[in-house]
Amino acid sequence: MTRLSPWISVGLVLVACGEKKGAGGADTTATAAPAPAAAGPTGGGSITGTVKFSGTAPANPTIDMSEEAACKAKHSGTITDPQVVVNGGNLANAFVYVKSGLPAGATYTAPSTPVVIDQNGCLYAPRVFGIMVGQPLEIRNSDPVLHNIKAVPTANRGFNISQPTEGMKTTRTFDTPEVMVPLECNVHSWMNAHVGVMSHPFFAVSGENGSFSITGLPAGTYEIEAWHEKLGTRTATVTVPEGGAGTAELTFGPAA
Amino acid sequence: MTSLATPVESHVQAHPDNRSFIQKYIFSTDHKIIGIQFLLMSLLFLTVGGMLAMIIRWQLGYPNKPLPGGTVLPETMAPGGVILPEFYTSAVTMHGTIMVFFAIMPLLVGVFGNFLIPLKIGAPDMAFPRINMASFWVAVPAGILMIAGFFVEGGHASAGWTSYAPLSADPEYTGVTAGQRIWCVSLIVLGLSSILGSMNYITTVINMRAPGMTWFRLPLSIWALFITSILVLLAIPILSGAVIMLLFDDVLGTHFFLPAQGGQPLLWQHLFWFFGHPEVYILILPAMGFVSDILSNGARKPIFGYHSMVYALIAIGFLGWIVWGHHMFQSGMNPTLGTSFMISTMLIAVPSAIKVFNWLGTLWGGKIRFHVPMMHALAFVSMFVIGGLSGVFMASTPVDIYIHDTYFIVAHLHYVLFGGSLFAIFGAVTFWYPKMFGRMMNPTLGKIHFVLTFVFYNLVFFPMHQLGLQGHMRRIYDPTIYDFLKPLGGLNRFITISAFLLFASQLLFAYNFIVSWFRGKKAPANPWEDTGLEWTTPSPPPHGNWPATPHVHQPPYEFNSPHVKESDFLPQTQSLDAIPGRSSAGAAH
Amino acid sequence: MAHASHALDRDMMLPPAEAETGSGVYTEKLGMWIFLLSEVMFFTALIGSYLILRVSKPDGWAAPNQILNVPVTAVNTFILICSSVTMVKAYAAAADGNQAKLKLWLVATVLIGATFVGVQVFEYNQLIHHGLVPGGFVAGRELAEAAASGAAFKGGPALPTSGGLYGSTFYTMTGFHGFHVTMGVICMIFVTFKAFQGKYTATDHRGVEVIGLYWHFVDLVWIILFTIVYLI
Amino acid sequence: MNPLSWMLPPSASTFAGDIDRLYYLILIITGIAFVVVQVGLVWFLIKYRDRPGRTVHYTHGSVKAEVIWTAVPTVTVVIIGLLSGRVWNQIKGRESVPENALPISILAKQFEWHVTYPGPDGVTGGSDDFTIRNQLHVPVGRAVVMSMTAEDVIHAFNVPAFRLKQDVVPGMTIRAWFQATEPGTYELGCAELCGLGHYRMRAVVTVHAQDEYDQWMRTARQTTAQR
Repeated sequence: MTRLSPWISVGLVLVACGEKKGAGGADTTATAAPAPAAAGPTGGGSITGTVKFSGTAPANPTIDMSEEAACKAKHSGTITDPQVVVNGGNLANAFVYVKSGLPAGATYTAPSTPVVIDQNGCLYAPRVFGIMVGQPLEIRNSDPVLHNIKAVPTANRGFNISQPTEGMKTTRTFDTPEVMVPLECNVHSWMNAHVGVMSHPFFAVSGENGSFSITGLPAGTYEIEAWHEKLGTRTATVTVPEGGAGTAELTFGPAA
Repeated sequence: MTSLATPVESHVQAHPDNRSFIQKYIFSTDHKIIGIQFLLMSLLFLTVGGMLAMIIRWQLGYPNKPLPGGTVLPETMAPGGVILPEFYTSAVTMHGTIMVFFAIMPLLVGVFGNFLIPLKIGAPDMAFPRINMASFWVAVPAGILMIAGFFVEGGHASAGWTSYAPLSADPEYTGVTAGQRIWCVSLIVLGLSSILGSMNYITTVINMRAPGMTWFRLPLSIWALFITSILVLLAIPILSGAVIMLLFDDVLGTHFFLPAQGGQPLLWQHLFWFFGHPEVYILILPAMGFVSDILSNGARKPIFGYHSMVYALIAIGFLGWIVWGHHMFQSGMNPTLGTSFMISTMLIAVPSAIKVFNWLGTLWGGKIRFHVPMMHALAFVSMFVIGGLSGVFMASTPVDIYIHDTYFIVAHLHYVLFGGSLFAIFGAVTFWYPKMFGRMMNPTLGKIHFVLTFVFYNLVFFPMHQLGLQGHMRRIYDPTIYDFLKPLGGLNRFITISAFLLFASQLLFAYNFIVSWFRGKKAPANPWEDTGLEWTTPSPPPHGNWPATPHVHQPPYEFNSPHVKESDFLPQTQSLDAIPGRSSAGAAH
Repeated sequence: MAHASHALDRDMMLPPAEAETGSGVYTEKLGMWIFLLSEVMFFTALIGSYLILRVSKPDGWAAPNQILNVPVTAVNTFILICSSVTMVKAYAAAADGNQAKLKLWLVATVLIGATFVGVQVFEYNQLIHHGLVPGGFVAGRELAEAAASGAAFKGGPALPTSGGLYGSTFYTMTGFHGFHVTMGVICMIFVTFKAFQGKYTATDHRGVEVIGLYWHFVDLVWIILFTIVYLI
Repeated sequence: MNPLSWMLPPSASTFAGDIDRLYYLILIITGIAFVVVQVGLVWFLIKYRDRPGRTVHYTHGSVKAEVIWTAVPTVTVVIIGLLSGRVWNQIKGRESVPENALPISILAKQFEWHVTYPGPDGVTGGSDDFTIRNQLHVPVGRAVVMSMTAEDVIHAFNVPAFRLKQDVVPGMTIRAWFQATEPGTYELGCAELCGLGHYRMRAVVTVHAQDEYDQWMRTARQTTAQR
């Protein structure tokens, strides 16, 4: 963990500098879907696209971190909660996944490489991400303060674990597909993250520039859905040729 | 009561013993074996509870430092040896639960209720030997369950030993699902064991006293156990009912203590403390009884004010039912109720004071022998005074506002439960050890153990008063979070070091206990030159206790009676008429 | 001082060993009385909680007959009282040494007790069908719909919007009473077997008297429960 | 601060005087009892130890002594009880809240304090209220009455410097009041085990001079309105 944290800190400082610049922590680009580990059908096809936001983005709430000096020191200026991150009309932190269209009965094996969520500067990084059923979720604490991470799923079994010291790691898994499982910290109520639990590896999260890419798909016509924590969902239908790329553009408006 | 010139031949009680090993030592109906079984089980739990205390102390003294040897604990408790907050709250919960329900309570009631009642009242066994056996074998699965809870997913119950709802009633609040349910089931099962046991004790004391053993010839230990059994009988079902409702809230989705549909969190507290305050006296009354027996023996004098001692016991047993609200002064209960509970609580100090002064009166003008049980009994008196006096602070509602839920309370309750009950237990175990096992414990080791325990005990718990006065809250994982507690770090570390030394000192007791069992000096029938009935039969007593029903002629504490010159004690079975040239006049009290 | 030469010859309903005068009743009977005190406290906890919850939230309860079928339970109450009568008859027969009647009345008590439990199971079934479970009204079932509509229901006022406390207290109290009756029936079957073996005589019929005490206690609890749960 | 002191730490509310006085009174009374009993015990142990030639004073008790040591503790605790009852009613009595107390509402949840201040209308419950997390700001010298409730489990509002502690229970709204006497910052902690983060349930109480408080209130209203 310690190897990563300087970079994450840098990322956080960047975020803090410009309110609309960063998407929080290590969420640099779209989280790459894990390489499919056999079983269900895969292919050379892909879906790429952009998640857009039309209209004026709502202001993100500020966070008063004065009580956590150690966290506050990792930021500068006014700290905001990056709920809606829009860069030039492109929306970051939307979870995009194949909702339907995969062959019936296809099953995919989860990779054993863990997905990492870090608690750094009293924010979650990444803030939105996907994981496969059975894939380990490694929870890290890079802050010298207590965080507890509480999953409040509806279909899965919840957990509520604490990490009182810096550098702690804990691993958990989910056993049922669920979009999305909210993660929260009871000590710092501003801390929120969301994880999409998938039975297949075809999902992505839009990056800073709103782009996403889902690879390894067999040819076919798919319904994809983009989920955003504040703005709801958008769906699109995409046809993917064998070995080619389908494209999609999903546009959110201001929250109703 | 008639005085009998010679011991009367009555029907034979002790029969030839041709039981198999299992009948004799495992599924035994003999009250003495059941008492020893309870003793071994609760000493085991005392050790577990003590280890949990070490975990708690380590975290408070050295927050977030790896526990020495803590790496053996699983990752869900202490990754890398660093104790997790959820494991800390679990440890706090289980330290309380195990010490109260599985160590102190069975040590006082299960062990000595079983062992002493028939032996001291002159009965061959309990009224219901098979129910007695059942009460032990029901407690065993309860204990196994309680230990098993540590190893289930989500960890053990972590809502405190008081299990305040809603924290305990909905797994969402703690993340503990199975552990809390196991806690509930285990306590319900243990409650059944306690009810069976106390029903047995009460029936035995009422119906099975030997001829001549009138109510006011009962030793105070038996009076105390009798009153305690009544408290157990009436209080435990309240706990069972409350815990069942708590379990239903969690498992069946009922709403007793969950406010969403009109349930009341405070209802749990009322039920729990309606049970809980009598429970507090369950944990101290027998200790008072044993100490009275031992003090009188050590001082070689009759107990001072026997009758007022009995009435004080009864008064405490009665008043114990109307003071439960003093645990709830700051709970949001109607403040007017607070005032009435304060008055009743203040009044309960009176019988306690009577007992203390009577113990001092017993020592006054005596000829004090400092044997190991006596040392523990004296420590009990001294420590109980501190625990009792510190209770006055929290009985005063305004002062309680400040010290409620602080370490002052922790200090107070440990002065009563460790300084009080546990010293009495050490005293009672050493006092009746020869009768239980037929061998003496090593007195030198016993004295070293006593001194170390007494010193380290006070070094651990006395400074806790100061912690509390500075506002140190209970059950907090890391006090350094608060600026006003930061200056207390040194004191916390001092307490932690003392606590580890206190724990280490107990190894001496364990060693003495185990080794004496096999290697100890053979015990005579009456090693302490005591007057009680149990000392008139061999150590250990045979199945059936006496060849013939003993007849009682004397009050319980006739030491240095002017009616005998040959020795300084007059056994309860001794008729003055049997001594040439003596009359019974004057001895009857 | 009474000397018993042989344990089997003496009246077992006297104290078992030579002793100081105790309660004046034989040990098993005394033990049962003491045990029943404990039971009183158990039901005090349940009933007391019910009363506290009900008094502090008066709108959380349905009127009699809205949810619970009082006529059926009234009949069931009568059935249980009858079993107390047959129990008394069995005891009288035992004291008279009338073996035939003892067996008859014991069997009758077992059957009537079992009937009571059966009717209670039937009642639970009906209630669950209508939508009352320990957690309250089951969404989508009759009672939940009626409560949600806010309209007058079955000749009474509107049902409480949440049936949580109602279901909680009803099932817990009647359930534990039913559990006690069931335990009583099981013990009664055991006693009946012993009666058929001729173990109870005019001089020693402790088992019959002791189980009778328990049985009357359970009856008494039911009369209290019937009053406070069904009638008010 | 000497950690081994029997003195109470510095106080900052009007309750402290009465509570501290009672505490010291009880400390003196119990201190005397403590010394008398412990010294008596040790003295007896030395004086009446088993040694050759000692004869035992055989007695079963003394009614006179019993009466004395029943009466003295009874009178003492009744006096303490009466004194306490008066102070208790002034602090926690339902009628004790001063008329002009400043209303604030507090929501406790795992593991935070949400403090809601009244808007310009001066009462809580309106739409102009604003809420700040883990910060309680009050003016000095004015009574503050808090309506407290909890979202999930039982918590306890505990400001040692104010000598005030009050459980906060879900499903109940409990009122408690205090009047700060010294400007400064103090710590508010949870005193009732509320879960794994119990020890972290900490907030800062700032007692301002009245004009400073008004200034703070204006700023806070503006910044929270912007959110």
